[in-house]
Amino acid sequence: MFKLLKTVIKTGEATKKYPFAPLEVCEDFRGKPELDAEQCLSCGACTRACPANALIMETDVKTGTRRWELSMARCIYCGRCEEVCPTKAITLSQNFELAVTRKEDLYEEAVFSLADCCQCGRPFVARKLLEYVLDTLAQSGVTGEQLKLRRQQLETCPECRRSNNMLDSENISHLRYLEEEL
Amino acid sequence: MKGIKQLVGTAHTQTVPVAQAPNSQQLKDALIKQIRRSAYVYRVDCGGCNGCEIEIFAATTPVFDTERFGIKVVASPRHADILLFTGAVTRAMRAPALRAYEAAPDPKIVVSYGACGCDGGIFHDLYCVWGGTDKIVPVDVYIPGCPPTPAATIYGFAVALGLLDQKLHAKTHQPEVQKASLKHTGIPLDIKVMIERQARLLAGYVQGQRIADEVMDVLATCSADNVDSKIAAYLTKKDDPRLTEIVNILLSQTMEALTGLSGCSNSTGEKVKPREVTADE
Amino acid sequence: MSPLEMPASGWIVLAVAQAMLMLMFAPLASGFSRVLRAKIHSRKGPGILQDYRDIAKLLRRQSVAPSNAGFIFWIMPWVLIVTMLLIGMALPTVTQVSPFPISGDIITDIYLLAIFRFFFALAGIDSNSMFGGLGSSRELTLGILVEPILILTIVVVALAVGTTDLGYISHALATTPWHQPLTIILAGVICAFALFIEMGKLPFDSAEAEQELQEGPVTEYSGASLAMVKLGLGLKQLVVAQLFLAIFIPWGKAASLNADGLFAAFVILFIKLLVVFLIAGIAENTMARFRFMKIHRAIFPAFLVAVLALVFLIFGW
Amino acid sequence: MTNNTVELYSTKPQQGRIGKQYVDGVNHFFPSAIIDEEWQTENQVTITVKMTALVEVMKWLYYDQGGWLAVTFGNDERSLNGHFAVYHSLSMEGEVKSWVTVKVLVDADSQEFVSVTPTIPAAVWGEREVRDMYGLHPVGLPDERRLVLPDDWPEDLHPLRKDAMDYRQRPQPTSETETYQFDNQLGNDSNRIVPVGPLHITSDEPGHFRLFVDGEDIVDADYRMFYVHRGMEKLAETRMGYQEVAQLTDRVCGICGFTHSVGYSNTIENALSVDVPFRAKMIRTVLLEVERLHSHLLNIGLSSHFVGFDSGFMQFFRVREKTMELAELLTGARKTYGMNLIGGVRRDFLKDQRLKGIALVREVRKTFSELVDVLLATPNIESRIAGVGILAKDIARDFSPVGPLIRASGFKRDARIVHGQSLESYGDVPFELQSMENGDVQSRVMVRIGEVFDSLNIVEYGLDHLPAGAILTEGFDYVPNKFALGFTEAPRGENVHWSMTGDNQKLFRWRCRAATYANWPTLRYMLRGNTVADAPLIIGSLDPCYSCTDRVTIVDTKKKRSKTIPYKAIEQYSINRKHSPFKL
Repeated sequence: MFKLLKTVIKTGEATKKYPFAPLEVCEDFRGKPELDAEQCLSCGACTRACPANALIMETDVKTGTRRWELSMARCIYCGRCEEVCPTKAITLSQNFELAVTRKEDLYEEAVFSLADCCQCGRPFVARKLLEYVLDTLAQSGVTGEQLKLRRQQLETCPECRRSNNMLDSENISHLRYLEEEL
Repeated sequence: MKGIKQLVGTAHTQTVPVAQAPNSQQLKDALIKQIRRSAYVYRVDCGGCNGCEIEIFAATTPVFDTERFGIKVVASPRHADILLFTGAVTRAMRAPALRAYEAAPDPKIVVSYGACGCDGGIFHDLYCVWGGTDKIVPVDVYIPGCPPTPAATIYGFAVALGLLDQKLHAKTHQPEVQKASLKHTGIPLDIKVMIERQARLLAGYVQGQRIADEVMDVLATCSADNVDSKIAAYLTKKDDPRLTEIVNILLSQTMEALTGLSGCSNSTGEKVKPREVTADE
Repeated sequence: MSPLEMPASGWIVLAVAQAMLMLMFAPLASGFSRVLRAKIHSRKGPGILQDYRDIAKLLRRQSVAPSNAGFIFWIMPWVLIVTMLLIGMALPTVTQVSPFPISGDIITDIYLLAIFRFFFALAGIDSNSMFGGLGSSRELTLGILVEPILILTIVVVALAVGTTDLGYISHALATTPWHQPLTIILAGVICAFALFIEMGKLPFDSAEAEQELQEGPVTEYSGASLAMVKLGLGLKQLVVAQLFLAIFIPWGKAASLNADGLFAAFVILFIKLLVVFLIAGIAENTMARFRFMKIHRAIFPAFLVAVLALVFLIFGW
Repeated sequence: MTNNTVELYSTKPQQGRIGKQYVDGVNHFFPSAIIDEEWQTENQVTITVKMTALVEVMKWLYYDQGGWLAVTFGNDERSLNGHFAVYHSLSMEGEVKSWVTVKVLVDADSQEFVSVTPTIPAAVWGEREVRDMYGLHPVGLPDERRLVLPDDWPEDLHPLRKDAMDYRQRPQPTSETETYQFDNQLGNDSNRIVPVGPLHITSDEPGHFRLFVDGEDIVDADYRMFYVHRGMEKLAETRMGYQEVAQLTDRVCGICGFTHSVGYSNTIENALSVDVPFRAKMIRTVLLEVERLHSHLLNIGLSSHFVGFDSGFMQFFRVREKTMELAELLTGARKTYGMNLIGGVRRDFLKDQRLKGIALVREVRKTFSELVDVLLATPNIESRIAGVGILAKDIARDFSPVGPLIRASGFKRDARIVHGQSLESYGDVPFELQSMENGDVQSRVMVRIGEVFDSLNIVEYGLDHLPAGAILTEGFDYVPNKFALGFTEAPRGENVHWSMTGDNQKLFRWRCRAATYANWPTLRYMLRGNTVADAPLIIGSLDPCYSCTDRVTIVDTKKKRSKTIPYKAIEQYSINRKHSPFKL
């Protein structure tokens, strides 16, 4: 028992000051996920990767918006979203002081507008996603006419594209077989 | 059946939270004033993975010591002022949890602890789980985390007792700029992608990304002749053998990709037992 | 004055006053134990006033009782406090003679302690848990083991001095030179040991319902009655400690009823108590609990020594 | 027969076929018993045997060849081969260390299979669970009680059948009250029943036990588990992809979650023979030991708490916090490290982590050794833990328990040593197997103390000798219906996982057997003949991780017959763990 007392006296008081003084957490602590809405493309990679379904994304064609929502309540702070995000728009911060009295305060959302199809005018893809793809193309060296063409293709919704291909007659040579005969 | 609502036929059900007395809020406010400096907490474990339990523990032990605020974990709901619910409320734990809730004297503060308690966490929609504390009892304070650290726990108690105000508030982002900026435009796209990918394989998604960014920042400022010197400068500044190794691999592969000819190919999946880098302290 | 006639009003006032003071300071004592405990845990721990806060809060909380609780359950907290107050009034704590000799007889006090234990055990049975019987039996067993030692040692002293009145014993030991020092010292040591067990400190058991420990019957109580029980337990520690001090460390007490004498005595008493609780606290926090089956092995030797004291007394050493 | 006789007939073990002689042995002694033989890795083989030969084959492998039953589980393979299947995985620890999984096909119509429990008691929980989850009937199983599913679950609904139900379906409860029958094997009705209850303030999780006592002595004990069955195995094969499950397994248990996620990752890596980089292996090894550190410190602390030495408890927790700091430094979280991906790990250790980490380890080693001296020098400790809760060798042999529990009973079982070559980097780190002979609580505590020092050394060594290269392998394909075992030595003993890949980028089946699941069944034998006062200490000495018990299990905190009021169990618990509840 004297050994114990010795240790006790040597140790003194082990208690941390927190909350009266801020608490040091390590550099890469996995705390509250912070969204950088400017960088987010609403591509949905995070919503697919999230093991707990804490991240959801829903597209509203009427208002032409796409809504991204994070539920801090359900989040398990694993950082998979950060790992899969192509633009590093979401990162886990050092903030751990998340307790709330109203559950609503645990939700964080972001609204992104959709781009309309250049033909039928129906919204079909997140504008930022579209722009990002085009910028990437530009950076990878696609320029001028090519880029314009690509933009036009990308701004067409799948339905329209399909119908285009159906009616795309100039690529079809009706007389090909005849010519082969001759 | 009490507390159970049918969804489709007899096959699918969900729970109905216990109703609260109309004046309960005033009573609770009064209670909070009484228990500011002396709060008895009773843990109700509704099916936690016990990560939460262990952290609650850690919060009561020397390093965090909740007792200095007069917060004491008691072993009987009869003594409780605060009920601390952990776990996603499994099917078998629902009834006992409700019994504990009713055993505690009114008014009482209910705290929902951890991702599972707050909203069922990763288990939210399983067949043997009701999905969170507030599915069975009215909750006053939510402490998210998986598990919440002892510090987060203390903060949560402080919020529950009205000693600190909550920092988190519902937030809606409305990005004006409908254009995400590209990073490292100075680097050819395929090289950039290659570097980022390799960096992740070498050092993981956090440090790897950081290293990739730093390296590319350096590269962006380089011309063909002074690359080596600048990189060397960067590495000496950092003075980390592991970092040096990673950066060298990245560079050699960059050279490979640029020139086509294979530099010192220190490919990632090598099966020869590699030498050991020892931390030089 | 003979113990049987009603003492003067001044003494009555003093007796009531000191009992009330003990009641007031009981939470301070238990609070002190908690602080000490925390320090030995290397924790910051609660303030020394924490038990006041706890009790104040509990008094305002709703009191719920188990459905099957009888009247014993309800009167137990009162019995705890009243018995202890009676002893408290009798103890010559700050004066050389007992201010309230009617309950100042040693035999009476030992029986008051027994009543305390009896009701506590009874309440345990009344709570009709499966453990009630088991626990009570253990409690009473411990009583059987400890009380003889207590009685023996105190009787030895009583014989040595020639009276069973606390006041006179204490007065005699304080003023007259000891005729049988060895006997009295021996008795004192053993009495201290027995009273330490009575205080219910580890390793024989723990008095406080500290966060990890739960007193059986206390678990049943809630709100105000829980506060009373806590108070009662704290009070008992204080009283038992002073019982020892009054008999064996009787020095530094006021000879008559004058203010400054009383004050000085009060200060000295306070220091004595501090020391006692310090020792008790260190003891209880630095060892593991005795295995109940083996507890008699720890206690029986003490009994033998007590007998030895009696022998010494007879030989007049 | 002895192991030597194996040599007589066994062909020379082929290259990359460790444990071939076991298969040959079966072929030799039970001709034409084996229908099919399939090698997953060089030391993992699965043999499909005829139902009629099952018991004999198992008996031979288990008792004659030094096999230990690691896990028993079912699988609904009707979509693959028209049958259900029951697997018994054995860890062969004879002179050749390997894994042999014995598989029997169960007819889809009769749905009956032969129970091996009468011969090998260790299989009891596994077979009871197969009964619950697949509705297969184990013929000859002595204990027909429900194990995993809650009492109010419909009789005829078997969650893990592929055609049973949606994983989200929550059927109507069938009863309001708990209906589990506790059984008293040795005593009679005159014994008082003592629910040792759960919700104890310092035990990481509640547990529910029924002690049948005579006076102060425990005649027999029974327990109800799986109050926290949530259906993770179903979840893993429905909502989640492979990588998500790695995060799920982190939450099998809050204390030793990382070992589970390593175990799971290994199953897939073994099944698809993915090459995990050496550095990743070493990082996993280090973290496994970090986890062992905090878990053992917790348990040693608890043991001192259970004997009333709270100062010791608090002091050990003080040290434990350092190990939590270490975990945070290395993984970014104090618990649920979330470090595993299939093919490697998610974070690297740079110079900063290594230096700080090593410093922390040295600090912990110093303080811990001081505290051990304190603990052993504390009055009464010895008398409280020595000779208490003895686990007899024969019981241990029959029930295949794992971890410090069995090492304290004189068996040299430790996956890190026995199967060390195929377990992360354990082949390369310096440490020895801790074991004691007495099998009492004291031995368990001493074994844990020894292992804490080992872990400290391993962590320091690992941080100091991290191999170069990558930490993650990518770009492999998920081939359908490949399966393999994965195993780790968790603080409580060996965790065994088994998974089979599916054809939809999801698991077809994932089975997780946590250490405590293997240890529980021996508890009743350890409790018998001790006093109620020691029950919590004994239960604690098993280091029960209730949530480990079948991935997610908590034992009902306040479960008892309906007439008792909710918090009774707690009160009774506290009363009985104290010597005199009424003492002042």
